[in-house]
Amino acid sequence: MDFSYTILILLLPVALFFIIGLLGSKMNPKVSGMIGTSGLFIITLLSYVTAFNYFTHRTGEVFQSIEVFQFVWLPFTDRLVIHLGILLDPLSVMMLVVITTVSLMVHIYSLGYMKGEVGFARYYAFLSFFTFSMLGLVVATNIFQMYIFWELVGVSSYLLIGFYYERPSAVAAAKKAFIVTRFADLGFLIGILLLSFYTNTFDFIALTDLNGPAIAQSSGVVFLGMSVTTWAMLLIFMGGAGKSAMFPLHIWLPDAMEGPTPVSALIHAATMVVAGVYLVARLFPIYHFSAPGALEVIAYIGSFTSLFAAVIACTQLDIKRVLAYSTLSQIGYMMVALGVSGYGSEAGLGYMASLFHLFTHAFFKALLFLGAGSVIHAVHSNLMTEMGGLRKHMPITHITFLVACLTISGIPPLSGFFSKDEILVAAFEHHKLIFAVQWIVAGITAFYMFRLYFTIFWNSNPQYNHVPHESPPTMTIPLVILALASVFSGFVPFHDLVTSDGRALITEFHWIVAIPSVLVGMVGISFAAVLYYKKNSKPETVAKGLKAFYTMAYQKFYIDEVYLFVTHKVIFQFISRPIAWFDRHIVDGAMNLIGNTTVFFSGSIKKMQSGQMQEYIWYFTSGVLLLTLLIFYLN
Amino acid sequence: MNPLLFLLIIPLLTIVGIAMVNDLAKVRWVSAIGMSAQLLISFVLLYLFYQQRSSGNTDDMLFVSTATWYESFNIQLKFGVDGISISMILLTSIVTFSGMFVSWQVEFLRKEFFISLIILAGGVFGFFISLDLFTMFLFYEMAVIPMYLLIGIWGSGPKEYSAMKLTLMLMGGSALLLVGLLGIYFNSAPEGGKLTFDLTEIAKVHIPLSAQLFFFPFTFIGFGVLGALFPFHTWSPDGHASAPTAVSMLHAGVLMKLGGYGCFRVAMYLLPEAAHSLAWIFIILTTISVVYGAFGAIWQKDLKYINAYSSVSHCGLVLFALLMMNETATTGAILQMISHGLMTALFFALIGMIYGRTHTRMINEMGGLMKVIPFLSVVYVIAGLASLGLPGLSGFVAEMTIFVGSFQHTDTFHRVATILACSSIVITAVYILRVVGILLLGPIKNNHYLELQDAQWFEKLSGVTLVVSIAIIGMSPFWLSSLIREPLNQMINHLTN
Amino acid sequence: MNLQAEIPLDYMIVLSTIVFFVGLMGVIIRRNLITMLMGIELMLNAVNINFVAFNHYLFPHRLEGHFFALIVMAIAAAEAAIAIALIINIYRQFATVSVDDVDELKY
Amino acid sequence: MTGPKIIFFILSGAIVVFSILSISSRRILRAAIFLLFVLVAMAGLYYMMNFQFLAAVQLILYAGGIVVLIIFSILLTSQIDSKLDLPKKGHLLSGAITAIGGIMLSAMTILQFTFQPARLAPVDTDMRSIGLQLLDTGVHGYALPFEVISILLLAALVGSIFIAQKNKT
Repeated sequence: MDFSYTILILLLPVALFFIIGLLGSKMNPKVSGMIGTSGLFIITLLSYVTAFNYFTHRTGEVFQSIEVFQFVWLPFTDRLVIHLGILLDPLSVMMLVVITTVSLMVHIYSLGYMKGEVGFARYYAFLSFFTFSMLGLVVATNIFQMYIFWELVGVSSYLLIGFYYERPSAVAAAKKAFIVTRFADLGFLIGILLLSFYTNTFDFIALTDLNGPAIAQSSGVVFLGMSVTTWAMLLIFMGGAGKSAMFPLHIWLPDAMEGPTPVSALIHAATMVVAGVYLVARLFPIYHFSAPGALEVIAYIGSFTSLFAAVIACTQLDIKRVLAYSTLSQIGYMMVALGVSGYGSEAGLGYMASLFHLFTHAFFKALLFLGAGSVIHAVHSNLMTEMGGLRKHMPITHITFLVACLTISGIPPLSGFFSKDEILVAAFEHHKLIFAVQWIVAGITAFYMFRLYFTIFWNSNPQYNHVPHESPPTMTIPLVILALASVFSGFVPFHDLVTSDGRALITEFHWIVAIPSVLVGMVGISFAAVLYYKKNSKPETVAKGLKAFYTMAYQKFYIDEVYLFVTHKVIFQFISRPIAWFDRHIVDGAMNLIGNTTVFFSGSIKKMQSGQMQEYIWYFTSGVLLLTLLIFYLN
Repeated sequence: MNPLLFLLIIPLLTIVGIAMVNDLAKVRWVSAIGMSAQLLISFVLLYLFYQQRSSGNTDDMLFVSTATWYESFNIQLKFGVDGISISMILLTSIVTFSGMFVSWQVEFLRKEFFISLIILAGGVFGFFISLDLFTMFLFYEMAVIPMYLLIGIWGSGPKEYSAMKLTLMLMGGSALLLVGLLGIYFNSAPEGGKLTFDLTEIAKVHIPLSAQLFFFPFTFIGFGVLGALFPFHTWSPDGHASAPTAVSMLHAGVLMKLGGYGCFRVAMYLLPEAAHSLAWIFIILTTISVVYGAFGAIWQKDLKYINAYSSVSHCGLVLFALLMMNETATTGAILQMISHGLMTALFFALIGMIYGRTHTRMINEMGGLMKVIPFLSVVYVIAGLASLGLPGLSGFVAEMTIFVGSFQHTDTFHRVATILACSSIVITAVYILRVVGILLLGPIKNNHYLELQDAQWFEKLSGVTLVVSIAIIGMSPFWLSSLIREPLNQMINHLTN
Repeated sequence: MNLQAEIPLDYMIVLSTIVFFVGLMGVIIRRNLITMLMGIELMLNAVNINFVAFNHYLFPHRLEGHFFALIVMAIAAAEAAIAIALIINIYRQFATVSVDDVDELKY
Repeated sequence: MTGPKIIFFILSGAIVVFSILSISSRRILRAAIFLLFVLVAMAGLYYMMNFQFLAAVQLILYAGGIVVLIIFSILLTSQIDSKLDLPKKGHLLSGAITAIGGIMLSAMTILQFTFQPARLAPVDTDMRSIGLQLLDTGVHGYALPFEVISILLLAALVGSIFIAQKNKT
């Protein structure tokens, strides 16, 4: 099967970026939007074709990894060479489909949402750039190519969060997002350096080869009680945790909601933030065979993040922030699934479940964000306290939002049920405590999602400045498409397609897990219904009852403040400022001291050069006399 | 005729041309034509170089020509280039070319300004093509001296102080350097015979270890001062802050590279054993440079100071990589020199243009420039992204090559140093984004800024030249990397054996 | 008149030495340009005494010292003329002839 | 004590005393007059040594020309009744030490050395032989120095006029 056309999937978006970016200011904004959207439509078609061809042409039982092409980009040493190329395997093909689909929806949606904004062309250029970077990331043939696109994704995220660059809060959020992920990428980079040094390759196929240098000939070097491979994998996970906003590197994601809402849907819900999951999945064999310790860490961090974020989500008032924390929580699920997974056939259930959840989550989370965008578009506010009773004004948004909420709550037979259920099964088989946590989180998820849903669409009807109206079709069509995807994507035979070792795996339905998880979801929903269906004082009562805890959660457990303290107080005030002072006064002072000493001494010697002839005459004559005395009388 | 000589003849002709032209408006055209010719010659040189190589010429140095200059001390005018020098020449001509256009609007003593600028550039070209230590030193001084006039006369702020400081510190450095060079000279024939300044000849003899150990610090620090080695870097913030735009560009973009180039070509290449045994001291110093410069940049308020400290950090990385003494890291160091040369020149050019409009360099007083001068702001963002190592721009290529290269050492000392140096990429991101955030984004702080004009054609030309160069290196680094790597194999062998 | 018998050459030369150093001291201690000029005249004259005395005592068959003294006088005249022109000019510029007050070009 | 000796001591005494007075007097006009006395006494000394022409030139040129010039310039630049500043103590001391030390050193050197007086017959020093030698271009002729010095004088005069003239354009 010839896949050489896949190069267009990478070349088209970058071409779009340059066309719209360079010529955008000269053309009609609508034209640039249409160019971007239609270009992306072609890309989406191409990825579907690729996916279809790939999944229908398996050789034997196992899906092979295909390196469509690769060329040398930059050689480092004889063996360490950065290639650029395209790698097709079930994982990357699945990601291609997810990214292009969501991206296309967002492109179409933005035609309506961003209409009339200043910098419309710039917006589409950035979107193309992001799509390019994200696609390049998932088809990377080697870890360094991935790092390259990883950074590009970070920058495009920075550009898009800071799209409203005249808003100081947007600028600050963009900066925070970039710097936090950059810090994480430092770990990623060092991890890459370590891993590549001991394995002498960047290539994914060589790295994940079960007989390859990373797994079979794993280095025995031990550093601080852990093998070097474990260190490397932990550091690489740090990079993943940064992008996927795992605790404690999660602080940038809620702030990133300053960007335009479609951007949040695309980048900060469906695609970029799952890059960390993708990274771990990509290197999963190494984690599993050479660094099981790191995998444990991933499971715990994922589990903790999902609980932590879910609790915070219950208290937030900004609807986009609620969704952001919900994203954190869901990515936590994915990480947990990877962390508890084994390798090969049935043991690899967690791996499959994680990616399955990634797949379904992309659709329903994008749907939630786009729905929220639609609401914000109508109400011109992000705060749920200023909303209510919108079901009458915006029927399509209402229905699709409800579908998404049901999906994320794990109500059968929507897609979220299947993927979440498999994660819970994997956790149940591996570690009971983690299972328990995830089970509770499922309940909390249902609660806060329906809290959001009821407050927006039911509850009391506040005074609107102007009557909210349904969004234009460019916005509602993507909503409907995504709603359909959320409903039906659960029936995709995922276990046949994307598995840890490329072989199909047989999943059984575990009633013992499924029933309690549905039940806890129901409980969460009904709890939310009681509190938020009509306006009443019960929420305040509950909040008062849990006063300290509520405040802590509302303040996001003060993690931001800790970071602010570390960066502003410690790094800026106690490192940077003294260094600046030290440099100006000590180092430069030393140099000036040398100069000043010279000036001082020359100043005192200068007096001899008085400019008065008589003194010179005197020096001259007494010198002559002294010389005479010395030469003729004293030798 | 040796094509290298054109690199010296063209600046000379340009100077004569400028001196003869009386109309001040034509002066800049004459210099622009001269520097364009220089740029062209550099590319022709690159072409000829490839041609020679493909026709099977495997000499270390190409286009070698020798003329005895002073018989009794065996001083020669010896020119020749290899891949490294060619790439440095390309860098120099690109930066000079755009520097010329940045100074398009210099009004005060325009003729003299351009003449000094071209003398400076000529000195740099001469330095890079020289193979004789004495000639090298001569051209080095020729490049440093006009700097004093350029800063002292056309500078801003406390220009006399800065010019004096810069010149004195560099002169102090070159005093050390002279001691080192003479030390090498007088040990260049340990078994008797004729003493020589010839670089390639000296490389063949084995200088006694005691002499190496004694003279290596002199030579290394001598060049290191120019390469902003901690703690001899303090001329850089003051000097850059006072210098006129084009001079900052040339100085940070090219002249500081003389330091790194000299450290490698002279200090380490000629004194390899001393380089090995003393490397640890300088690795510590350069690691400090890298981190310290980056932290120092965070707290600055003046755009030029920020950039000067960032230069300290980046140039520290150059020396750091050189001291790793393996092929990859050294390739990275040269790449970093070129990359930093281009992007810092771009930075200074932009700062100059912004200063020319807002008449302040304090970031706190500016804001929201993206809205009023979008071209300059976008280019500034690109330069910033290059500086913080965005893939696709040159900084990434250089930094990654350095890090991978320096990671090839397995001992803890090198590892720790490397990881510390790596951490600078985060700090760089912090200060770059801080500046971008305050300066370009956000609301407009001063209503006068609403009337600012965006870039004029010559500013666009100079900015685009640099951006395109940065992007070309960043997107297809292979050719440059292989060009640099080509002579390194032999040189690194010489260093390690 | 036979001076050589009466007065030894040493007397003459010691006399000229005394006059020379007195003139030198005048140049050193005085701050007035004119007095300094007078000190210089004294020194020139002391030299003249030497020329003449050596001519008379040691080389009476030639007149070299004599002519040299003549030339010195001519130069002294020229020097005095120029010095006084300068002094007058300085006085016009600075309204003083004291060297302490004329330090425009100092440092 | 013979006549010439007495005259010599009188003359040399006058020279020393008046020269010291001329540099130590605080009235500048007086200093000039003392200088005049020194110069006149010196002319006497030349006369004693049989150089009548030189003595005459000394009188005419120095006493008649330079001193007058100096007096004119004094009158142009100074108040008649103003006194010169007292020299600074440091200057006075250092000057005196140098002068006395110099005199002692030189005198010591001179007195240790014994001169060998010439036994040759002296030449005539009348106007005629002087004039002939001045214009002679032969071995002992001084035509060249004479011309050079006259050019120098001319140049000095032109120069001093140029320097001292009032309005330079």
